[in-house]
Amino acid sequence: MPIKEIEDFTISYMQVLDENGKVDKELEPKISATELIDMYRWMIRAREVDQRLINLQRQGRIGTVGPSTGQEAAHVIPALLMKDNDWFVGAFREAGARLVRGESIVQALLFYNGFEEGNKKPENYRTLPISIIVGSQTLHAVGIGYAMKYRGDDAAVLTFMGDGATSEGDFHEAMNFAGVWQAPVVFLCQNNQWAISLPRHKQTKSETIAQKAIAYGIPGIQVDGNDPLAMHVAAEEALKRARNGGGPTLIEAVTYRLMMHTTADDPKKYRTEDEVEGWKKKDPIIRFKKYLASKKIWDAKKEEALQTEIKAEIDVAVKEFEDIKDLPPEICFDHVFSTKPDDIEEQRQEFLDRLRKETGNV
Amino acid sequence: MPIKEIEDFTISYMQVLDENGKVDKELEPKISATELIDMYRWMIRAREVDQRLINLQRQGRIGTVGPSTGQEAAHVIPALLMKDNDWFVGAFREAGARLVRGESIVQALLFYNGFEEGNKKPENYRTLPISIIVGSQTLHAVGIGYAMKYRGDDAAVLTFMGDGATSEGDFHEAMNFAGVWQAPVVFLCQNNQWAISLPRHKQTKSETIAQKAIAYGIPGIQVDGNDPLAMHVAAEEALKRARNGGGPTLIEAVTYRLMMHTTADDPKKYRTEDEVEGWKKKDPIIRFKKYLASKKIWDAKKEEALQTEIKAEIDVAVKEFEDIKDLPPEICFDHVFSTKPDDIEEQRQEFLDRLRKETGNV
Amino acid sequence: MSKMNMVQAINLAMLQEMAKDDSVVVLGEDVGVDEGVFRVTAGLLKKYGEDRVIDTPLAESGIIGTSIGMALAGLKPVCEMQFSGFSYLIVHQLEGHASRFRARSQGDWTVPLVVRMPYGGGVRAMEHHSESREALYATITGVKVVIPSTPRNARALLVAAIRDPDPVVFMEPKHSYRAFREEVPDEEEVMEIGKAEIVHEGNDVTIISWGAMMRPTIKAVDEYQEKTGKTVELIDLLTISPMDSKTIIESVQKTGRCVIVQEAPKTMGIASEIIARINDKALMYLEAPVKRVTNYDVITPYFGRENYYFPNPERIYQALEATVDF
Amino acid sequence: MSKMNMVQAINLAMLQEMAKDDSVVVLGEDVGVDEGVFRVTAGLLKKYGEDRVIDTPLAESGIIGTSIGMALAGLKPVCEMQFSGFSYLIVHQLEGHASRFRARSQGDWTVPLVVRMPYGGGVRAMEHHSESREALYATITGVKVVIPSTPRNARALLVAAIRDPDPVVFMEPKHSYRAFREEVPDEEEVMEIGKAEIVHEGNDVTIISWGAMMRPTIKAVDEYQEKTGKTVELIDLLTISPMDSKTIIESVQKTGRCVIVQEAPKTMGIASEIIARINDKALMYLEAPVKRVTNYDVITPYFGRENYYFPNPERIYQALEATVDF
Ligand SMILES: Cc1ncc(C[n+]2csc(CCOP(=O)(O)OP(=O)(O)O)c2C)c(N)n1
Ligand SMILES: Cc1ncc(C[n+]2csc(CCOP(=O)(O)OP(=O)(O)O)c2C)c(N)n1
Ligand SMILES: [Mg+2]
Ligand SMILES: [Mg+2]
Repeated sequence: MPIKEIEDFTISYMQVLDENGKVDKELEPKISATELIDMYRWMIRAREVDQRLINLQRQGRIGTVGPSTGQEAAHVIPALLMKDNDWFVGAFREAGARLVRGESIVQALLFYNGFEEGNKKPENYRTLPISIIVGSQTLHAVGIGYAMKYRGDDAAVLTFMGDGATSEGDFHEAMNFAGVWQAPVVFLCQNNQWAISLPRHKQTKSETIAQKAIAYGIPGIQVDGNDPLAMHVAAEEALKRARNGGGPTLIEAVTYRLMMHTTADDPKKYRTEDEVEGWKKKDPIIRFKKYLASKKIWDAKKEEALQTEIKAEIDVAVKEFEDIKDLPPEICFDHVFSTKPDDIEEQRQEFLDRLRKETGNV
Repeated sequence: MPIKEIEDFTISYMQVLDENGKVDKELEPKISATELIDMYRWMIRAREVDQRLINLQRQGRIGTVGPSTGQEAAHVIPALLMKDNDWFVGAFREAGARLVRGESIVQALLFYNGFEEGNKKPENYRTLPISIIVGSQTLHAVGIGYAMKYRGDDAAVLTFMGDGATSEGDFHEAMNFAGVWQAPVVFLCQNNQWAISLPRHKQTKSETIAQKAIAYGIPGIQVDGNDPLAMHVAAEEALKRARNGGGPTLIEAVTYRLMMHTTADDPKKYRTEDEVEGWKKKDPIIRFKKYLASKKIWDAKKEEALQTEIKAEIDVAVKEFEDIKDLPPEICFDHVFSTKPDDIEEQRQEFLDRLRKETGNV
Repeated sequence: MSKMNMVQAINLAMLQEMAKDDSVVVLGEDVGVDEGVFRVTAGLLKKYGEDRVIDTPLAESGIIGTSIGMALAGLKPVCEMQFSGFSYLIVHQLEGHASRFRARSQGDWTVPLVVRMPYGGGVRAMEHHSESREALYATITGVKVVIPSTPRNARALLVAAIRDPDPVVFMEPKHSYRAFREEVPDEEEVMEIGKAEIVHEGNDVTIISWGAMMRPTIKAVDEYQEKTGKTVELIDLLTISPMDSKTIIESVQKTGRCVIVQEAPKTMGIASEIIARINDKALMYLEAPVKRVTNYDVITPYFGRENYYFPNPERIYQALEATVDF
Repeated sequence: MSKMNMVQAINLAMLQEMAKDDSVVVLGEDVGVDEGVFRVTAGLLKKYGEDRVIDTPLAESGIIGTSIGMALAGLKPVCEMQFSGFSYLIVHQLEGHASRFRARSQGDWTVPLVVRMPYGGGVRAMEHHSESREALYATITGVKVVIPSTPRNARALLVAAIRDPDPVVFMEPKHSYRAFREEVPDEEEVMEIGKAEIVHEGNDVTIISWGAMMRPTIKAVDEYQEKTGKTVELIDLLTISPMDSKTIIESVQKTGRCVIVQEAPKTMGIASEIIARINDKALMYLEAPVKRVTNYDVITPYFGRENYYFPNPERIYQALEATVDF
């Protein structure tokens, strides 16, 4: 059809540290040794907590868990770049980032054991609880972004979603509102190739997730999500843009879910071991360790010390969690509304009377 | 950010007949004189019915109406290109296209007077009733498209939506499903610059609606929606693509809502007369009449005859509508389910008894 | 003090609350320049500017979802669904988030928002512009559902809703928007959410209604009292959820008879819940079955037929008669 | 005839209906290769291929909206919501379209689809994986809501739902998915939608339940009958909407007493509607208030506490006792 081209868009891909830990000198961000090591520590912490959660679940000591092993660069690094007053509006596959943003391991354990106590607001951080309804949280992020702008608060909002989430109407509405409002929101899509059993190419016909930004007139970029340095560069730029009134950004972090969707899932039903093995070679932690070693700021001794320290920290948390006794059953009646209507108070009394009777604890 | 460009997209704009009725010879489609006149007739018919509906509403003879005056090229022309077995899945601003697809003027009058009778399926056409929930019908179109593919039926599905509708989650999900399924659906967006009082630029930050197609990996094109020839070319290509297994297309028809949103709306509250006047100059009917005249296949005499004929046809329909007496009140009980549960039958009896009493008609 | 209709009264509530508290923002489709399709938001944009009166893109889930975000961040969004018929797009955000943030975080996060929506019949508009589905919202624990019936209580309840720390669905009977005028005090007036109002006391039968149905109910009650000399206790429910059982129960314990008038279909309506509560606590006082006067269990008719289906004064009168004479 | 659990029985219904009628297609998230997160769609993809067993993108409104389109075009889509907790995203399509196409076109267009969704507690999963909100769907006129309680009736009702010319919301009590096995005939078996089942007759009190609550109810009833020598008439509601008033009313007229056991919160539940119907037609037969054993009016607790909240055999037993001894 011979007609006039009126618009032209390009989508870019960024990788700084390749799969062998080799860095592109031109793109390499200037990060201090302390900060680099900090990045590494938080990624290890995320990995170790993840593994422990799975173990505990396997032992029946907690409920269903959704691990994020393999995706640490994609969520931990952006979280580390947040300022204290920035907002974290996560989905459910960023446990490591949540630790960065003030949540404790004990909270995580409570959450995965079915207690709302795991969702209490971390002190001094603007971290929202885990959001399970896929895509729905992105709208909250945009509303918060609007409020920040309205209040003259220079906070940015970092919100996470998966590749699957991009199919939901709420993601679309959030991107669109964010574009119109120029809300200070960074949309960070962890494209881990799968939404439970649905492979990325069946999720959407678009070649990239990043190009979805074009629909909303906002910048979008595809990043090697297993590359901590690329994630650093991309997230920093997007967060800065948000804080400086430049509006929203969509970052597609190309990564991989190395583990099962949740501990209730059996990935063997839908994907090959080969595929998983291929991605294991791109593990962000291995890659980053090589980079640190090449910079001579990391070695086996440091590694061992770190592992020991973190394992001990997790042990303490697990013990603390398992020692918790005061999780009163009746607390649900207290948080339906700000004040308790008569009927709910009546039900609460009935509930307590009954429990006293049932436990013989009259 | 110095990085690798991995994708490149362009969006094109098509106009064949300019605002003065001058045709671009290179792009001009080969259409027979009979067909050209037919296009004109249907556009005039649409316009006249629209105007009459408004008059009747103003006289209190029917309820709220949403006119489509000024948008005839955008919806009537694509409808004319449909094959008999194609599906029409409209929104609410394509009254003219509905006439093309088998609905009668009497039906339209019944609909706007608050009677479900207006929605009965036209014989021999696959035309769905008006859909009021903005954007929601696009998903039906995709499901129908899937069914056609599944059945090996070579029908295409033409679905309409406004610029406002593109903000709804359902539009997004429909485009995405259509892309993944390669469903034979033409998404025809009548971008008439306004969604009630919201101007296009506040609806979305994207420069065009057409570029939203990029998010779903499907072709998108922007067309002068007041140009019947461009609409002809674009719709024909898209419908063919759909029928030939080429999957969905998004066509943005750039047009303008010359009238109020509905007869309940006062557009003076939100837009200037100047803007409206500017667009009146681009009226698709005036433009097309010039084109036909330049081809020597239309003149004032023919115009007068056509006007007289159509007005008479509408007069007959209005009379027929106003003579209708048998619209039984109790019919709503008959169509809740395929068979009537006892309780609903009981309520129906009670209803009839009451009406008999209330009307003294025992 | 001036006489105003419900549209003006609701508008007054927003005008005044916005003046008082700059965390109150208004958002929705056509609420700004157009001042709302019913003009309920008249003057707000002019007075408070684009930052506080936001014409949003056409996306209901977007409106409620961003409102939830604003509320989490300390604002008090008052958002509008253009018609309740389009509000079913927000159910997942209400059920999944607005209602749950408090419980989910044991009180650390709260969502003080108001969703205003016109509901019900009487405006001769197209499909989806006339149904009454307050019951659907009442099935969602953790959101309050308020339905005013007059200009004055609409104003006072909306003020309460805006100040409420919990999410409130505020359903406005559009049939009553301009149907009549009432004195509304200029100075602030707040009514408590969660309380029904005894409009007038009576001894022979209790009648309960809400929203647009209050008008035909009052008409029927007046006529019934006049004709029979009996006295009717008339209750305006005002808050649908959480429901004020106490007022209902005490009244029915006194009168022993009850009629409920509801615009919505019969099945799964608020009337059913009222009856269940009477069953729990006043069954043994009942001298007749509770009588429901409702719409029928049909798909909301297009406006050409709707008047046949709504409860009308005649049906209500007959229900009073049947219940008292049972 | 073989013993199977509910997952297998539901699977059997789909397998057989798909074999019989090539207009039946299955779609949803993870229903194909993964065979459903609960394996309810096991074997379907292998047997019927990608065209008939469709792994959709992650979008619930997309699933129901395209299913409506398929149904309009003559297919019989059986779509799945992975959990009922995510099904509130489809309310607008159910309320606005699936339920209305028939009435809107006076019977010319119909939407014969089934939406399957696991609901209710008992699987120790995260938020939104354990609530019971059948009442919300029951507020929508024009959709049928079916809740089976055993493998056998699940199979027979799903067959009926697939063949039904109207939209059916088919809610599967996930707590009962693998809880027990039952003989299910190999050959076709169909139960009528819209009919409650008298599981066993009795004279002293009627007890009504549905879905996962049938199990604790049966346990309590058995114990109660054994201990007291009284007989209990046990009704399994099976169809929530449209409700089988007749079976309920006749039973209550006979026993004069009634207990209802509901997994959902107390307010605005199906139990309230049952009570309203008893009020209409059997009030004067009641010798005691109808007693509801329900969850409480709280936000569905996370699984760590949920067991405290569900009705259990003890509470049901006590309700029987209190009602009979009233
Ligand atoms: C609205 C909604 N639908 C379905 C689910 C069930 N579910 C949980 S996670 C998931 C897949 C999510 O995929 P993706 O967005 O790619 O995130 P990932 O799990 O890969 O991190 C699904 C279907 C849900 N939680 N919410
Ligand atoms: C879901 C939904 N929300 C709101 C409305 C009310 N409404 C009817 S038309 C309309 C504007 C539609 O704009 P657009 O899609 O551009 O179509 P146009 O009216 O311009 O043809 C609105 C807000 C509706 N019908 N459906
Ligand atoms: Mg994923
Ligand atoms: Mg428009």
